[in-house]
Amino acid sequence: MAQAHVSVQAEDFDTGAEIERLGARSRQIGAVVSFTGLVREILGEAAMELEHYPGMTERALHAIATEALERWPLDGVRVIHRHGRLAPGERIVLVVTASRHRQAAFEAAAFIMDYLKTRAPFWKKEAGPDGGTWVDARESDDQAAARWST
Amino acid sequence: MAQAHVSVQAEDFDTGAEIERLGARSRQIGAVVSFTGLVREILGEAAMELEHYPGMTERALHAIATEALERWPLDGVRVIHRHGRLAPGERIVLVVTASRHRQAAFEAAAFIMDYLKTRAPFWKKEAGPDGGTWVDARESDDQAAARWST
Amino acid sequence: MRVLYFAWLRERIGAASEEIDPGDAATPAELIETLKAREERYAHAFADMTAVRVAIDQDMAALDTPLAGAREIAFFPPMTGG
Amino acid sequence: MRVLYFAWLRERIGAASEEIDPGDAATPAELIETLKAREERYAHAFADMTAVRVAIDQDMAALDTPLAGAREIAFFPPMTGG
Repeated sequence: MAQAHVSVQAEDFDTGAEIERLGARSRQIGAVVSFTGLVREILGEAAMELEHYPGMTERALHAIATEALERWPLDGVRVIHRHGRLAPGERIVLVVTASRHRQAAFEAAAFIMDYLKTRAPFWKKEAGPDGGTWVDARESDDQAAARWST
Repeated sequence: MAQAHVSVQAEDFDTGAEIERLGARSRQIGAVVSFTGLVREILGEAAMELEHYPGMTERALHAIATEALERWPLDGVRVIHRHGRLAPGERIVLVVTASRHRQAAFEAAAFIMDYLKTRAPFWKKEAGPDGGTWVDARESDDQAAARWST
Repeated sequence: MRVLYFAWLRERIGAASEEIDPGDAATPAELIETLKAREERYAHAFADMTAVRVAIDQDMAALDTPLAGAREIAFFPPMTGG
Repeated sequence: MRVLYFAWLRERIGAASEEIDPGDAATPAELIETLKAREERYAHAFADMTAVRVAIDQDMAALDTPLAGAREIAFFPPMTGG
């Protein structure tokens, strides 16, 4: 089974380079799917702060990526999640999956994002007056994650 | 409705730049999904030749991308398909979708790839002795496309 | 009427495109019958009709779609892009 | 036992982590009751238990998971990453 490669970092990442690196792992790879999450502008240009649980974050992301490798015939998985202060338009998260089958690559990337939303210990706080507002978890994310449990 | 941007070209493309460009279109975009198709190594290092129907190819890709824009709440769609001689490991096709909702971005990209496989006039010929072999269409591609028709 | 051939249909017929007078042919299927009767290479190329797809004026069509007014007709095997 | 708090639980309690003797508490729920009885800020932070999640030694756990042998316990609201 291929290995998952997971990073939790404050720095930005190079989407194109990550996609190229994963695709170059094997000449049997025909499909590379990527998901890039961006900070949406909710209220003006205010930045947000992404808090996480160092140690557990890496464990949780690795567990999710490994579950994807067990469920689908993948040749590689790459997950990068940023933390700290992020402005609207900035990249937050990258998931890349590589496979010989395009449907496996698509499904695995969607699965990782759905699980990551509800199982990776990150909390978003939107900057604002009164010290900002913690973003509420969304029920739609729970529902999205539930569709993968059989 | 956002506009689809479609290219058919012999030249390679810059995956990272295309993803970044589409994501920067609106500050409401939270999700950018990309699919990159690579030439798999089937029999040794032999290249393949991708023939297409100039004129109809652009029309067909544009129709598929426009259908995706009608079906999902997207902020942008980019499709690039190469033709001509391609060696194993080279990029063939890129589909990028941007949306405020990750599931819309995922589904639209998968839809475009499924339709493209059965509706865009491209034909692959694998190089080899006796002038090479035309790749057979796969029933699984017809089935993948059929799941989107309601 | 301009007729185009792609992939192995092009190779078997030995031409990428040609001008053809459709005569009485009212559909792609009838045009194919006319061509097959004309020369052996067409009979060879169109031997397995389950593997033949057709586009009229660059839109996918069926073998029994009326040709009326068509300027360009293309024959090709199932697509294998992506 | 090391206890960690994140997001608005951290803010309401006024600490990111502390060493706590769990005493007789055998589960996260019992530990929370002990803390709430001790000081008002804990009662405030843990007022709505439907919004509290728990991890034991960096694995997700339930409020009634046995604490036996745990070295690190963390309380936080539902996750909002991605």
